[in-house]
Amino acid sequence: MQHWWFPENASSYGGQLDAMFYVILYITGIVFFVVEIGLLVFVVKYRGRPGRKAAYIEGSTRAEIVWTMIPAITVVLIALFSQRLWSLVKSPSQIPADATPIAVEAKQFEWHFTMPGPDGRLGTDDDIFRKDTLHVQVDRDYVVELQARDVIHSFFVPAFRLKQDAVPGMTTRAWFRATRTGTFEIACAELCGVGHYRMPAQLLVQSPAEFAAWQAAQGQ
Amino acid sequence: MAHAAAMPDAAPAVPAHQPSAGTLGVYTQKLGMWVFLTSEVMFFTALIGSYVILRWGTATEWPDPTKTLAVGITAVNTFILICSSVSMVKAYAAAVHDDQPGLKKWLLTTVVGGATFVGIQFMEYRNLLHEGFRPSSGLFGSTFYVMTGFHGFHVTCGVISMAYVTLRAFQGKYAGGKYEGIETIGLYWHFVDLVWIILFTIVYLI
Amino acid sequence: MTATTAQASHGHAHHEELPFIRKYVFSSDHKIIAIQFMFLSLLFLLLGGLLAMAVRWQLGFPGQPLPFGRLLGEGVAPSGVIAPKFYLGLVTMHATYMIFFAIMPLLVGTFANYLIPLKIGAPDMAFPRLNMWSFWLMIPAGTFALLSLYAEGGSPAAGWTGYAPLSNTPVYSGVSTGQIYWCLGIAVFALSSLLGSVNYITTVINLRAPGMHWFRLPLSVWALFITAILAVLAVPILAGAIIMLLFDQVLGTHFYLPSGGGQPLLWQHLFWFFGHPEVYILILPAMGIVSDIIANGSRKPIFGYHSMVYALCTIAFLGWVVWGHHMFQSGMNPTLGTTFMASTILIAVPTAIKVFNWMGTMWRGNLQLHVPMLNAIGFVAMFVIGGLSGIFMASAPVDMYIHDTYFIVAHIHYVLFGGSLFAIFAGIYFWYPKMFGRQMDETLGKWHFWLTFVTYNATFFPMHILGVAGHMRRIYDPNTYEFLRPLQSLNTFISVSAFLLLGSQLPFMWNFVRSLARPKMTDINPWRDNGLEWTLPSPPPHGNYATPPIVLHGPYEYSRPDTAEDFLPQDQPLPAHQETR
Amino acid sequence: MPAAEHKHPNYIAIWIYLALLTAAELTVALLKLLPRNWLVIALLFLAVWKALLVALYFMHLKFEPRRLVVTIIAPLPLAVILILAILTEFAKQP
Repeated sequence: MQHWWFPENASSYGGQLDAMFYVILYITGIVFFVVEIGLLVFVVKYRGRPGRKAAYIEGSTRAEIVWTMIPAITVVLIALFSQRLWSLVKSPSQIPADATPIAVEAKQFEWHFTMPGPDGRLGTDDDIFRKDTLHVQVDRDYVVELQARDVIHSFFVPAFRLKQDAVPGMTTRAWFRATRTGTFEIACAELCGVGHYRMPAQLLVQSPAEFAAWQAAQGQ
Repeated sequence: MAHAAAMPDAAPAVPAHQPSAGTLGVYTQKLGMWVFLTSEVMFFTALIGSYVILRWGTATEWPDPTKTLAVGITAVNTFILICSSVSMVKAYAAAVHDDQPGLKKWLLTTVVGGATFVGIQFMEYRNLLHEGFRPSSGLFGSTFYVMTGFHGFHVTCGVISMAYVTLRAFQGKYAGGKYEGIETIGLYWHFVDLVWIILFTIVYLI
Repeated sequence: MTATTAQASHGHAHHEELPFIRKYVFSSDHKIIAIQFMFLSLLFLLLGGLLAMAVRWQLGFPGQPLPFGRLLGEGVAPSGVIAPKFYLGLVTMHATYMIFFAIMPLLVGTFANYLIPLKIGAPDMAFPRLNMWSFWLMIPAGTFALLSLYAEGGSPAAGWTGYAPLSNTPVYSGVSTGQIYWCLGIAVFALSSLLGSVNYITTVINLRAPGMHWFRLPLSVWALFITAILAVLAVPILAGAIIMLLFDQVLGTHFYLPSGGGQPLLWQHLFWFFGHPEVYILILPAMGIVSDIIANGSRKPIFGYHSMVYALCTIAFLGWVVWGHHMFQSGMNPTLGTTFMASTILIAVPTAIKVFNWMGTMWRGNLQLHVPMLNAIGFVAMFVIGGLSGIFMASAPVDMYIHDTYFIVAHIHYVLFGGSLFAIFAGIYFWYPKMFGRQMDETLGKWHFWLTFVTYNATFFPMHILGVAGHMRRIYDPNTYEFLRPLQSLNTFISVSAFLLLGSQLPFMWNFVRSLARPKMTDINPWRDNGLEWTLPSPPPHGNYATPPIVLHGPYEYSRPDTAEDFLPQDQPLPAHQETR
Repeated sequence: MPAAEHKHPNYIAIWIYLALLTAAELTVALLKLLPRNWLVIALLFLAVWKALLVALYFMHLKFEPRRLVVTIIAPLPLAVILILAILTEFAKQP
């Protein structure tokens, strides 16, 4: 049963995104129960009986102002909080300046990862290329530079709550910081053709020691 | 046919050939045409908007249209279309004043003008294709053919409808000051002219 | 109330008997056209439903041969097992049929055509022959749509949203002619929908009966009028966009192809600029129909008529400036995303007004729980869920996780099935007596409603959970992913519920067909409704009103304290000549 | 019917007006009399001027009831919003 809900979070901002989800869930949950129970009560209480006449009520400005203002204030608050988080996860200015770049090229139906070597920069001789496997170090900022070779794909890491489309002809960016080690799955979330369903990749989050060992092993 | 007085007790005595008006103050055919034209505006927005975005929103190189396209002959064509718009309003004025010979004369002029425009555009396409400028010739070719092609399609539809209206005019269907049909088709005709004015500038000259 | 006789001695309705083909086939009578639209779109609804069953079979029982699957042919379903490419075709065509050929023609083609002239007291549409064309264009459009399903090289496999460059590059999708037919079908559909909408707008503006002021229009007419405005402005954008998509395939243009300098995101922008107003095209008429039925079923005036109208207008206006919320994760400019998030989330306000006003209408009413009313209440109950789940998506950061998962599949089905389709059922049960002069069976109707309501929720509610667990949409076999494997039992449950949901439509189909052969009813106003259409015989004659009715008050004068009956048709005078509204 | 319905402006004068504007456009464009940006602005200005003449006099919007004119103009901002929003979108790309 525990798998029937969010996968356990593993990124720095995932917790905040989940919290936002729960805030909206509670608010909408209250509205849901108010409306559904209200409907049920009305159906039982005011069900038609012969000889009875309904009350002739054309409306109530006061009631309508109440149920305009309450949702209005609520959604504006939701929008304000969302805006802060949205900027945190997607705004280019929020991408940590010292984040390590990773080049991701999506093609039908593979992920091509180019990770920097020990120098932390892409486009140098020590770049490490992997198909369908991405190695990162825990507690370190990474910026993913996404490109697509053929059609639109979407880089989806459920455990990080991260999703970003890769669009042919342009480079899109997304950043993350893993907060715990382990192996996570990367999925394609945008319909990309007949093999869309079989485009998984592995994301290995390693401790600094393990990661350094792995990186060193590549240089040989 | 339309009974659209707003008040139950205020139906004015409407003269025989005066169309009745609804909330917006125009008779039904004209209103329908205007509603249709707003949708045409949105259709050309999709085509022209894509052109604007692809040309100025992205950093791709764009060839100088005056070098590829025959601006001279198209300028003449533009003038022909404007002339046919003028003859269209003259036909409308003739219909209002029940000037039947004038109506027929001006309608015929309009049809000939429109057909000439389509003919010249057809020749232009033939030359361009012959020179190797095709819809597949980059974004310039793509946008050029789609915009002018759909405009030409609209003119062709206009010419066919105008020919039908002219036929009816010769049958005397617009006698007695019944100008509604003429005015309504005229609106479409002028709209097509208006679109061409914009297209000529942004496709051929800029 | 007086029934207008079919034979008019003078006035508008001097229509001589037309030959059968002009009366029932190439008819320009809005009522016949509406019924033609209804039959055609109900067929597409059934077909779309069957495709969904095949989709659910694959998800519920991956890799198992589909019952009767061998009939589909070895090319698409080897040994009866649905092939991945055919699966995508099923997904794409299910949505295409449902949205463009079932729900939209049911709401707009059927109810706008049927109700607008009758409810405003007009003899017919403003342009009856254009109206006929609007229906007959649906035949080539539908034919193209059907052809694309079994086209050579496979059915379109890029989803109903047809994102380029997958949709316009056969090398990437493996589909060629199917996608071209798809484009043609939608382009012709756009023309049909345009002709209809021009007609509806002109009719409402110019052909209202004397006394039918704007604020005496029933909310169904208001909603259909605003819908038509949305369609007139949005559908041409789709037409333009889809023509460019078509030319990318057949003429070698490069609008959406990055290889030639084009922009894949341009397609998404154009598509959703149409697509979001389209969402409201699919729900506003439902809201209008439900408003009329809830007022009738509650025997009460609609709560806050004016704010209901303003809410409709606000939703329609906001619908134009929110399209980007479909593209939050597309790589769009995040600042632009913020703007779209703000405008999107504001839509919750007018929507909330509508929901609470419906509840306000039921409050202290005298609820007649007949089948149309049950479906209307079902609409409110289900639409609320669809509306609330929309807030999750409107919040862009939360959307980052649930975007393109089953959460959005649940959302769209709560809005389109729980919303639009329940309203369509309500409308069909409600106006069937007017359309055919015969009442549908009430018991079968109740069975249909309750079975549908239960199986519908069993099918779509668990999809929220799939979405929260990260289950992507449009995947052929979720078991390729480790984290989705535990969800298989839930998927199987959903599939079984979906099959039962289809089965629950059998009472409706039987009821619909069987009732056509029931004896004619004599009561011309079985629901004791105030609408002008109920003053006419059932079915109303060609030309509707012998003389234009005079409208004396608004449409929701139910249970007035100063009248003996609990309703007062719009052409009946108010007691003591009071002027209202 | 209001008398304004059938008011006929001098159509020939507008025809000459349009012809002159077209000639002005061609001169400006072909002789490249202005720097590129100003050229574009001038040409657009002339095109809108001509389009307005057609709409106001040939389609007689000038003589129509104001509420019809407002209704027709109302959707135009949508077209502008669409184009501007997409332009901002792509503007950020290199």
